Amino acid sequence: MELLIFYPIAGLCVALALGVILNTSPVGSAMCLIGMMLGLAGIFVLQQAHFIAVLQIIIYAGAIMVLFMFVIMLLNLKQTASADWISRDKNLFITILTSALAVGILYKIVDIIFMADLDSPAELPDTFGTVATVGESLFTDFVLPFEVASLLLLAAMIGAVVLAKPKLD
Amino acid sequence: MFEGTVPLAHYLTLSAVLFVIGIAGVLVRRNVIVVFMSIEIMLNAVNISLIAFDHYLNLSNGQIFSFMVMCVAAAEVSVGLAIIIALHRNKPTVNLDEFNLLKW
Amino acid sequence: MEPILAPKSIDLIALAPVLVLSVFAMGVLVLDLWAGKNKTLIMFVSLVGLLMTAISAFAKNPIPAFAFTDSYIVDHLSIFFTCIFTLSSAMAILLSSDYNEREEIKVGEYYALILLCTVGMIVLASSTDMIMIFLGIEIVSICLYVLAGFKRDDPVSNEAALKYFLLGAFATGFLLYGMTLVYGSTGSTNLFKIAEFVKTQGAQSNPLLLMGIVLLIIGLGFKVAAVPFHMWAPDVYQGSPTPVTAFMSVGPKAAAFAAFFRVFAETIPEMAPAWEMLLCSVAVLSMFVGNLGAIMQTNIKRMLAFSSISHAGYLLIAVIAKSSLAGSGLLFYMLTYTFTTFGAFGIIILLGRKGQENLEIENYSGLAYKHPILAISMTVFLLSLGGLPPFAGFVAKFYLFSAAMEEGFVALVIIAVLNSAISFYYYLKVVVFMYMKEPAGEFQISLAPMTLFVIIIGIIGTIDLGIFPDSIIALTNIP
Amino acid sequence: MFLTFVTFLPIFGAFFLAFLPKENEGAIKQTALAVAAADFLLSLLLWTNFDDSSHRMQFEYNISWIESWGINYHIGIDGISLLLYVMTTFLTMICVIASWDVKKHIREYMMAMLALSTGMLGVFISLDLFMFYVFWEFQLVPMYIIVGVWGGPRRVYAAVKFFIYTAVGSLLMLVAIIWIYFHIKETTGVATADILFITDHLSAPLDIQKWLWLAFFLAFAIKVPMFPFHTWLPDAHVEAPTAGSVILAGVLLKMGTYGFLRFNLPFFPQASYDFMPFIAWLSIIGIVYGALVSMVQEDLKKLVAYSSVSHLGFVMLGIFALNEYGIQGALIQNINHGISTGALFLLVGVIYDRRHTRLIKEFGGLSKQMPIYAVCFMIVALSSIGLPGMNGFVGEFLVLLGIFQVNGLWAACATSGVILAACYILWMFQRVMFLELKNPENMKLKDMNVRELITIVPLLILIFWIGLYPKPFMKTFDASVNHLVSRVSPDNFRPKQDHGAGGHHASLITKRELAKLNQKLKKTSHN
Amino acid sequence: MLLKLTCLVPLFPLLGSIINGFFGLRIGKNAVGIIAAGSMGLSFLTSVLVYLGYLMLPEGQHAYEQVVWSWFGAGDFHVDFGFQVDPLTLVMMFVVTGVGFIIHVYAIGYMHEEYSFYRFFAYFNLFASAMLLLVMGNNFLLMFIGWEGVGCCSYFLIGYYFEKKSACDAGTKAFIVNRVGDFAFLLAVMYIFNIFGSIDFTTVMHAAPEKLIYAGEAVTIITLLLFVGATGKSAQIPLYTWLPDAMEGPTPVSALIHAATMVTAGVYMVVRCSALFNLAPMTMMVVAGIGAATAIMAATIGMTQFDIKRVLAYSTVSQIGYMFLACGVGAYTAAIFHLVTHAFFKACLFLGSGSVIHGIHGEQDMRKMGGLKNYMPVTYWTFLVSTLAIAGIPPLSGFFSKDEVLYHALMDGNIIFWGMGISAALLTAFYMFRLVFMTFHGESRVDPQVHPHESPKVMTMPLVILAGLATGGGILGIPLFHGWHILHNWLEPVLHFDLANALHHSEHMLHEAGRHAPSWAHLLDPAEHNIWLEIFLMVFSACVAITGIAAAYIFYIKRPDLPEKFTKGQWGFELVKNKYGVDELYDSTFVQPTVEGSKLLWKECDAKAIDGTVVGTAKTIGWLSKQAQAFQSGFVRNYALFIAVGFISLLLIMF
Repeated sequence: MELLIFYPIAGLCVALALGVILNTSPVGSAMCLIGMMLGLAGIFVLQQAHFIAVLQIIIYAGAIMVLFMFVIMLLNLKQTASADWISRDKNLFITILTSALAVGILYKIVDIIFMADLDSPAELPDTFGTVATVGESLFTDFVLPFEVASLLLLAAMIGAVVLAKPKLD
Repeated sequence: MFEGTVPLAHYLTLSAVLFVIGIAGVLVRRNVIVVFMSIEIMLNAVNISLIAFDHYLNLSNGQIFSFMVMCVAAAEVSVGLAIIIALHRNKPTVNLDEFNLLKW
Repeated sequence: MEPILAPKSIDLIALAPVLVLSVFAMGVLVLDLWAGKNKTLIMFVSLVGLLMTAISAFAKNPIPAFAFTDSYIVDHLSIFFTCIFTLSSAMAILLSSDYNEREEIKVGEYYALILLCTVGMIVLASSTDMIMIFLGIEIVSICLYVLAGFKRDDPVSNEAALKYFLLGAFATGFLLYGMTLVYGSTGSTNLFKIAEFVKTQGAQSNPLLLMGIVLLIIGLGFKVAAVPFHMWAPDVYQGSPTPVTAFMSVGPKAAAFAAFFRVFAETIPEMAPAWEMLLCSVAVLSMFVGNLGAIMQTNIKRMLAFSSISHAGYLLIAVIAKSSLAGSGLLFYMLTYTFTTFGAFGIIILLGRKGQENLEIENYSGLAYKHPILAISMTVFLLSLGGLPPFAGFVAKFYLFSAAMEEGFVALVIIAVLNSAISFYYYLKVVVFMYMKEPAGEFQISLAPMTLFVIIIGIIGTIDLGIFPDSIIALTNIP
Repeated sequence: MFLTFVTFLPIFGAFFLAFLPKENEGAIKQTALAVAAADFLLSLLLWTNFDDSSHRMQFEYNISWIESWGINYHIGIDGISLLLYVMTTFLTMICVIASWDVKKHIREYMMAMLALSTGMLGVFISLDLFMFYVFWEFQLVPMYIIVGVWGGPRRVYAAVKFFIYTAVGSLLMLVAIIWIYFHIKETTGVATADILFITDHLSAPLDIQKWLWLAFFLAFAIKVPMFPFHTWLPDAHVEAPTAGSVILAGVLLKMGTYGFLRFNLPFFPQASYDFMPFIAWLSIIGIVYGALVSMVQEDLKKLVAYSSVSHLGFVMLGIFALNEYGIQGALIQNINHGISTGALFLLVGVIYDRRHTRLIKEFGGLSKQMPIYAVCFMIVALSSIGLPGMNGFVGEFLVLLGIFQVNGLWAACATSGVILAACYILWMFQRVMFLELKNPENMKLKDMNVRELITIVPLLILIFWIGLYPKPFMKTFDASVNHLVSRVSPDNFRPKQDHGAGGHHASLITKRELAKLNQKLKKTSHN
Repeated sequence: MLLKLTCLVPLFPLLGSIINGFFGLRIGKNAVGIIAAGSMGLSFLTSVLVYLGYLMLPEGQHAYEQVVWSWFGAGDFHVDFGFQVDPLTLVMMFVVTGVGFIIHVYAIGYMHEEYSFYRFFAYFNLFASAMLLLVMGNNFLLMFIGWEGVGCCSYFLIGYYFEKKSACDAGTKAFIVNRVGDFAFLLAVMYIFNIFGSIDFTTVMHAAPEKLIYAGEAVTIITLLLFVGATGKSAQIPLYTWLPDAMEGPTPVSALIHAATMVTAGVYMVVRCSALFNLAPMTMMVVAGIGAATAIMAATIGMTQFDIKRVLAYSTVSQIGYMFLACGVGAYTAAIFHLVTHAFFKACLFLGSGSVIHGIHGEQDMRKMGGLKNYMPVTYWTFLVSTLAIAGIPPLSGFFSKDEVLYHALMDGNIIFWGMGISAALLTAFYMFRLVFMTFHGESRVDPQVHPHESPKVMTMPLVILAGLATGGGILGIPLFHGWHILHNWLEPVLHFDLANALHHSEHMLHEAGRHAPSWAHLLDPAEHNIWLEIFLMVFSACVAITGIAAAYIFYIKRPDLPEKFTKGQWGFELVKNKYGVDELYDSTFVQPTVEGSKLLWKECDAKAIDGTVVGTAKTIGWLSKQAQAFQSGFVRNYALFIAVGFISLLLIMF
């Protein structure tokens, strides 16, 4: 069952990811990215990380991608797409080389992954991945990161405001 | 026929594939937004590994981690997009190759 | 539904510096609403905050103390680093106050961001959990992305921010991936647990762990601008507002080195055979590329950027040597580096004015005859960076090289000293222009008091640490 | 404490100068001169209180400096450093006078000069490796500034070359110093960089000794400079202002030879022994090569610079004769070279000031126009070629005598330098001083003025004093050299029965052995 | 008591030199002259007193040493600034101070027109002082001070007319050629110290028989080196070339330095070290051979020169050759004897030539002289007397000294040496009379605008005195009656050498080394003094001299056209006239290659190879820097690419 679900979703995700980087239009890329993120949420569910799956959808697909779309619209990027890589022939060679490099890296990583002898997974309790479990450890063992993350968001907020404000006083 | 679980290695492989696609995106694209999206792909790819390891080890650290990653991603996106907007104000383009004042 | 238990170990005393500084950061933010155009008050509040942070760093006693389920540590390293961070941030703020006035950056958030960034550095230096380290790095990075682009109307500053941001995020991906793999192969994000796992399970040859280490080197190497992950540094240093450049070449770098040292030297020294080679090559490359790159530069900020790349190379030696002596050396080096770098940037700021920053080395022609004291100060800073006695840089290098030598890295030390020799060339180039060329134009220097103050601190620190380093060396000694 | 005072007096003088108004040049010069002269007189006081009969360090002062590392502020003087110390203060004084007419930035010039003096003095008194290194590198800066700011047209090139070339060498020495520091810590349990302690306790295996030796060698050989590390010297000398050249030749180069005596020999006696032929040949090449190249120079200063290479070759040869004659000769030759070459540079400076050229072909017949100058020049030139009765001879002869004890062939090769010295100096002298006064520019030249005479006359007196009665100078280092020689004697590290065996020993002939060998030779001659 | 005055002997001229040098311009020419000559006179008088003091030494003591101060030393090496007075020194002292004084007086007249009169006398006095140091020093190094000192003064004096290029060149050449000899001398001194542990003459000469093996390698090398030193100073083959050029100096200089004193220093040194030379038969052969060869070669060149002073210069070289011939055959007394008489007559000849040159306003070419005997009678007669002396006409001094040399060459040497010597004697008589005839006899070829005149008294008086000495000097060593040889008896203590004892020691040392000593018994046979042979030789050489004179008479008085006829187109003559091309040979084999080679060394080796490496390293670094810059392209994707490449490289390193 897991197999049946995993491989199609995995394939889809990879395809969508490729779609992101191969699409000429930024809006198309964004769409593909949303799709990929939703697919990943499925994979998280498959791994019983329900909480994270939900967050994935809410934060990523919901918030972050909306922000992307917003900016794309704001900047009205359609016109500039033609200047992108596909229209430039002279960079084709470099692109191929880069792709070769990427494939090389991939090959190496996968090679290493399969080098590791991984035991079969542990027996999972039912509570694995639930909001309660994750929340508990988030507010006990990982309370500090949780708090620090708030500082991070604060900093990001200030920064975004400072930079994006149309006019500084 | 489709019994059994997906081995960890396959999750990791998926993660790796997406990660490398992200890298490739950064390397070949010139549109700032798309490059940025590629980076998001990379972060997402890592999340797969994190969850897979959690699943495999029966721990929750990975989930916390991925939660933090999402936080960070959100923060980065907000700042990053703000930068892009600020940039666009001075130079209405998103082609990375045109940001080439600083070199050598 | 059972209630969530209170966290097992919440030790706010240990966390005091972070708390104090966060409060001040937010306070500054709020204060800014009423402060109006003049940011002097905000600056002073920030300075007070930093001072109190430095004091509160010593609140925890005895050390080492662990808090938050061993994810936070107060030890010698973290306290000393906290002091360095507060010092560097204070100096950055001092530099900024005049600079911002000149460049008409009248934004109170600027100070808040520096303070928040400092918080991130403290977190980074004190964390013993990879999640915390990750967050610390991200706080620092995000603040810096913004700070780098703070001159919003300046395309160069914009570009610097964009480049830094894109590459930083890219590198974050690697760092994250590395942490993930380390976590996956050791079963914990906590450094102590990882250390224990490595020690007891003998995971030295676990390929995932090894790849994780490689990725960690990339992530952290990016933050310290080590070759080949250094490419952002010259551009960003050049493009950023000068005080920010000074700031980011000291504080965040120190923080990243703290993390580097914690992760590599303290957590997985057993795996040294695996990562030693990598770090050695990165260190050697950094030294060479940094120094070679600096030689041809005509822009002084860019030159100092390359120089900081080479310094990253020297500092990596401390990580490679991984003894406690090396840790002490790292501390001492960072401290001297703080003084000298801020001093040098202080002079660079002083020489510029609105619309004409005078960043080309040619602009320094004949400085010695118009402003001999400034020229002498600059000479002292540059020579100290080069590692010439009797300035602090020499003692620091001696310290580091000694540590490496004690561990038997003779070849590395030889390469490092040869690189020092190369580095003299470009440091001297500035001296040549200052002393041995005729003035090209007029210097219109307004001796801004805060900047001068920083320069004076820099001079005192550089010379005092060079001639009477004993007290500080005693402080740096990691027990 | 007194020694500390004397050493740091100049740099405090420099600080003081910084507060004098720039415009008041007279006061600046007088203050500088007063400081330099006071320092010289005080250093003479050191000399008079120096006990010749002891090889020990005197005026020692030892307090902790960097306690955590066991590094001390340890200073002291023994016979080997005393004269160099006094010569440094002496030449500084001379140089201040010689720089009286510097036009540009006189205050900064004097400050650099005084700072340089402290740096050099520090090198000679440091008894802690760390401290030694600090001074060793520190004095580069003022010298660099002096050459770079007040030098000739290619001053920047020369200054940078000087700085970096010397820095490269000394940095490797730093590596060796650190190594020794840890080695001592490991073997004796004492963390210290004290030179005396290290001298007594350093015992590195031979192969490591050799590496360390080479590291020190490089630093000092560049400084000396030995062939083939000499190419910075002509550039630096040519471009440096007169006083800079004098100091450079008179003191800075001596730091190299001093280093050999203070470190290479006592630290690594065995390596020194093994490297003896290597050094000897390098020195001999230096002597001959320096002389030959000097002969065809067109620039007066360059000629003198190359002659320095030749002269310093003698010094090095003497040091590595590893016997009393050689080392004493080398030490006195050190002083001689400082005096003679210093005087030569001063004299070249005199005509450079008047004509702003140093090309030999621009001159000719000067002795008609400037008779006093010609006489001074003649005396100095003859001293430089080692005419007996003048200072150069005493040193050269002892050096040659020393090396003759070791190997007659080396001595013969080195002695040929005596001939070549006469060639280049006399030929130069002839072209500058003799022949017809043709160049109209030279016809209005004025003879030396009183100030110039004041700078040169003390050196002339020393030339004859050392030449005729060097005892007061030589007895200062007698005891120290004896001690040093006994330390590097091969008996210390080679078992006695080893003597005479092994190919290496064939080249090391003591006097007693020579008598035996004489007989052996005799046998063969009758076959 | 009187011996305590020893140190004053060289001091007076030194003081004179210093006074003249510093104040010469102010005190006027007369005072300068008086001080200069006076200091020499005082020095001479002191020498006399020292001599008296020496005579008062107790029986059996032959030398007096006076250490003035300890010069320098290191370890067990030690050298004093000390003087010694022994018979040999006394002879030399008298020659130097006596002849020196006379020439000083002469020079007052000769140099009177010179502007830098004072300079001349400062150098001149300094020279005398150095020469005295040379002969009075009690050790090798002190001798070396004098040795170099005289060379140095000679350099100054040759280059006295420093505006003339030829004079400067000649001076430099003299100095450098001398230095070549000094080089060997120094090595010899070092070798001596190596063996004896001392360089004092007394110690070394006394210990020589015990420490050195007869004909051993060490002593051979030492003596050869010493001899090379001597050839430099005494202008022998192969280092004689500087002396003829040295005639660029004023004539009194030539007389004092390049005839009477300095050039004989080599002979003095060999005699001084006779104890060493006696042990080295091979060196002795070399010394004699070189001496004889030089004598004959210089004589041949002398026959072909037209410059009056050059002829005399070659004559000097030739005569010193005689002295070395004498040394080489062990006849040290004869060498010294000839040295002394040569000092007299050659000084007289030079001064005479100076008088001639003075009289015809600086002309030196003999082809532009002739018939001068009427204009300058005193000069002529004194010159003639000295010429007869040098030619070996009895009973003038030269006759006795030269015959003694020839006699010993035959008796102690071999017939070849004698043959060479006697041929040289023939040539001497010929070219000296050629000189006299061309200068004083025959038609006057003087430039009609010049009116030859006799020199003033101050110049002619010295001529007369010297001519007198040249005439009567032979009395020092009339050989016919054994035991009457004053000089021989006088020098006996210095030259006494017990060959038997030396051989005994050598045998002993060889024995200890386990070697058989060769048979040296034949060496111990005493050579008998064959008075009839000597008388025969005397008569024979007198005849030879007369033959030479007669030939000269025929060639230059009777048939002045003959020389032209004989020499025209003869390549041999051209060769000799060009001094056998030795100067050119040296120039092309030593001087040019050295200069050219040095230029090459400088331009190619130093500037390109060595400095090129240094600068090249710097340039390479600069080039690398440029390359490194190229990577910094400013494109974000390139930077990212670097990270990716770094990633894969690290992975590849790791795995």
